[in-house]
Amino acid sequence: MGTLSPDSPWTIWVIFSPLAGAVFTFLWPRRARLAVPLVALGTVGSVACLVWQVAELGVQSHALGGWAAPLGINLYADGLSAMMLLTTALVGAAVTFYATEYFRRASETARYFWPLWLCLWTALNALFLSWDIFNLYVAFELLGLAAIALVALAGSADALTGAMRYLLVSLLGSLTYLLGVALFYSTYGTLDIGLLGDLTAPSAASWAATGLMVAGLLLKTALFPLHFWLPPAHAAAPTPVSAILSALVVKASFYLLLRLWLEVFPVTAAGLGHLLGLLGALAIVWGSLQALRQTRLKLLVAYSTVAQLGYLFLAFPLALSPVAATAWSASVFFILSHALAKAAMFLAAGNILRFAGHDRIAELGRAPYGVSLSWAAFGVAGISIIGLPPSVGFAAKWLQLEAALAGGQWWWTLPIVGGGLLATAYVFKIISCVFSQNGRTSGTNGISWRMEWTAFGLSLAALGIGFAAPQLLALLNSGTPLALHEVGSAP
Amino acid sequence: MMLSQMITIVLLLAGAAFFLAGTLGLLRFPDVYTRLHALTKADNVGLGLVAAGLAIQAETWAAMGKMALIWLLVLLASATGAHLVARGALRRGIPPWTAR
Amino acid sequence: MDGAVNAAAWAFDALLVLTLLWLAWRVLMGPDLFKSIVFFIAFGLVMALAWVRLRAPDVALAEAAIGAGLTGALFLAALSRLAAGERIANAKRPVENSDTGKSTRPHRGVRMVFIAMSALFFGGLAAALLSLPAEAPGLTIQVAENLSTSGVSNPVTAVLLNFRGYDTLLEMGVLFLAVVAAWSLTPAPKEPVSPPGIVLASFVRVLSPMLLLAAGYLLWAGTHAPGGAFQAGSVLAAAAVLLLLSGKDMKANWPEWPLRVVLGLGLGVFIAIGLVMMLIGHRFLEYPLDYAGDLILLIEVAATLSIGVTLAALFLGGRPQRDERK
Amino acid sequence: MTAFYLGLASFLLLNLAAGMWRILRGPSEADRMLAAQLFGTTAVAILLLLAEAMGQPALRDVSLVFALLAAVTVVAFVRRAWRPATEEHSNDA
Amino acid sequence: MNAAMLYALTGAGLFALGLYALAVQAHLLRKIIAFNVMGSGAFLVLGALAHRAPDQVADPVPHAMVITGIVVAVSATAFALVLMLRVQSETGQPHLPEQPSD
Repeated sequence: MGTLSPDSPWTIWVIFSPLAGAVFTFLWPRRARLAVPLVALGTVGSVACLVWQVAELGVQSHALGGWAAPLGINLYADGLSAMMLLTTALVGAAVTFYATEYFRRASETARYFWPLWLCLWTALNALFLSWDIFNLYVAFELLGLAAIALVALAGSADALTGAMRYLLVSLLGSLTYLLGVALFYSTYGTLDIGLLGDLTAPSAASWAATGLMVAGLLLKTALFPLHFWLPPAHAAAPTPVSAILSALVVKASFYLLLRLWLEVFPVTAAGLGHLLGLLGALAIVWGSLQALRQTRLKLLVAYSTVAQLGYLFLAFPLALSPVAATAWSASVFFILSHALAKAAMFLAAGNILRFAGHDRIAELGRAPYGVSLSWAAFGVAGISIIGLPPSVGFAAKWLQLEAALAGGQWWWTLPIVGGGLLATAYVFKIISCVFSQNGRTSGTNGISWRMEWTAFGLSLAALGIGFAAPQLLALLNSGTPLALHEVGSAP
Repeated sequence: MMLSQMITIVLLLAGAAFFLAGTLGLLRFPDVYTRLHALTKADNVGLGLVAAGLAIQAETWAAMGKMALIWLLVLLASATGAHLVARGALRRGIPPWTAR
Repeated sequence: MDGAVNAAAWAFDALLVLTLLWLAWRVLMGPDLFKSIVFFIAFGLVMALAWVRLRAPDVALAEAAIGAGLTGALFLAALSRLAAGERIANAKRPVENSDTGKSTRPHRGVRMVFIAMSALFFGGLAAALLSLPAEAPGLTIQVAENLSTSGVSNPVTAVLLNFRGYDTLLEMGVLFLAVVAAWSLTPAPKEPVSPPGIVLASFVRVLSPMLLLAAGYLLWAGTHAPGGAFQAGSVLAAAAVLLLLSGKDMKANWPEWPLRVVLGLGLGVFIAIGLVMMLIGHRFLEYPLDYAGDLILLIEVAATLSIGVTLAALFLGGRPQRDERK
Repeated sequence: MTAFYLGLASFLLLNLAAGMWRILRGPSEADRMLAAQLFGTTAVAILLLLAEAMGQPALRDVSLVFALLAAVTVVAFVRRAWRPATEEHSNDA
Repeated sequence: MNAAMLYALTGAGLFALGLYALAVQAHLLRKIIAFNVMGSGAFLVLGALAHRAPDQVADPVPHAMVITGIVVAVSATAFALVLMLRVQSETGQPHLPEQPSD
């Protein structure tokens, strides 16, 4: 598990630079234009230092308040958290750069966008580092409220109804999760994930707690039957918020499910794993078909999120085979690739929407020339969503196919490959608009080069990081007990 | 059974009787204004008696003082509440009950 | 004599539980919305009694101040703004009759399914709860051992502000976020300003200082007896709510920038103290032994002010008007 | 003595339950709000009894908070949630 | 079946009642009230199980968790009420519109 070097300060700076930034931008809104780049740089810098420390020295931890595990709260940064922090930092920095431009004219909303977004960034970093299940509940609530407030920032009727539906789902998920925390604490007398991992044994109470927690987390990750709230909320939100929601916020609850599945839940039953895999496969098919049916661009991209989330859940049944490590690494790679590609797609779609004034796919053909770079970004991001080499998406799908075949569960290859084909269908449905020559250029010129280059940069990153796959794999395995969870070996 | 405990029991029982009267009044009386009487007067006297009964058992003078303060605050709150509700009801045209 | 005490205790608990469940049923299923809210206020009161029976005076204080007092006032204010909104909506399209919160229920079959599902949920949860051992120490021993070095003698305050101080910091973040979110959504709705009348005005003038005194007392008592920042903050908020309700225009005589500073104060002081601890070589939020009590008190004072103003701003329901002109 | 205190507290809780019937049936909203105020006073009495019965003097602070906040909901009702006369009777018909 | 378990079962009952009301009621204010009742139920479960500690002193850690939970619940409720009023001002009715397409 790597050396446990105590009390790295970087874990603190990663959480408290965005939080301090949020308080600052709320107190002095007019000086936000200067403060936000500084805060973003500070956060990305501390994330980089922390990731470097985890890669070199192994797991980093920080006993908050100086109290040891059962009484106090620990922060714990291992390979998995480092990967998630890295993804959040990359997408977060890009979206911050984009948002400074996007909100240039709408100063009223910008005044409240910055504190809310920096609070959301804090909640994400706190969630990825916390090692205490009740602390995760509070970070979860902070994350949910910040995301909902950002969706409601758009102010339109369907943004507000989408935000309200998202709030009801988020509160229900958090309360169910809290009930699971209550049961685990009452059974084992501790809230620390590490200690719980050693103590949990299959019993009525721990099964009920597992069920409650899984149900709460599935609701917030919008897995197939419970995905109804995601498309309206993600599509109606302002563009940078849609990118943040689809790329990062939905992944946070999946990360929590993965962390608890690896560390805390008593011997994971094959049945539950296969159920999650089945729901994941259904999500891929249903999400892609719905995406094909959509008439509006942002809704199509939102349904594509529902589909791509299905891939993450395929890892649960695949991990019940001797090649568990490959399956888990595949889903973490998926998180990275989908985060980068989906953020690029939403930013590109936002540019097109702002330029053409509407996002009805049928009439998009007339406005390809004004925002050609955004169309290119959409296409390149599509490559990563479909999973063509050399993108990270391809690396993830390759690992998943490898895990499926090596683990003897060949049937899981069907949704993987099928999903890729369906993704090709709905990506080309959009790209085809560019080649239909029935258009004269129309639309305002509200697009600055910054907004277009951010989208294009992110899509290139989704493509380019595929080359860094081995280093990322090494980072992921430093300290994360991925390999430990073969079938039958007690955690 | 010490004398003080006897007094406490008597006071508490009297307090309970007033609370009972208050609740009966609240259920039986015909309109808002009469129920206000029952509620505000009976319950506050009931609370006063209960507080007095418990004050005898209180270990320090400070505890006694605190109970008296609590009783005064409740008096203040329910008197204001009663006035506001009555005035509001009158202004909203709820007719006071008159024996036919 | 012991048997009688147990019997009386059991009778009181059983009665309290029945009242609680019956109140919850009336709150959730009652046809009229106003009746539900009044039942909800009663539900909060009985819930505080339940916390008292569970030997949790701190939680009873929080439930009494926040659950019964503030949440009830929030719902009543929301109901009046809802009715006002409905009148505007009706004016625009006086077509179908506006329901005043009549609970529109899906038809019978769907309700049966939901009843079965929640009954199943309750059954599973009850089975899990009953399987738990009757006696479980939890973390009582660890807290008792370390209480002496925590700087306060009330175990709950020690856990809240020292052992699990990071939880409380994130929770202050949630409160701060709620205000920022509420301000980002809408300007404060204009309330029908009517003169409070002599009785209410004098009542508020007499009660407000007492509320402030009580908040200070709860804050100070928090170190050695039930009380603390949250309970004191909510009593402070009750004072502010009373002032708002009695027609005092808080917004006018309260300049906008200091209001923002006080809103961010609790969180800012907490983070600052945590980081200062790191600068002097300790871990984050690790108070030096002999200053622990004073630092906790400093955090609690800032937190009380911040929570009081935050809950009052949330009762206001939006960003203050003066904020508009910026 | 503790049994006596707890018995009395149970009796007051019954009073509380009886008050709820007024909330259910109360013709006008004012009646309902009255019952809520009844709850406040009775709850303070119950708390004082429990403080004595459970030997926890700290419970008196809880009843102090109850006493202070009993007024908040009633004032909120009178100043905000009391709808003008015309509508009131219609919804209680 | 001691007092702690009685209150824990009541908490579970409140949670189930709230869940049912949340599913059945359409009015948004009723849903927010249902969330408050569910929250109180979950906290009651947590607090009641803390009462099982020996020799008449309850475990302070769940009490701290419940106080944190109550404050989080009141801030979520306040935000939900403001959002509900905004939904009503935009769509004219305090209900969520029927979901057009799944």
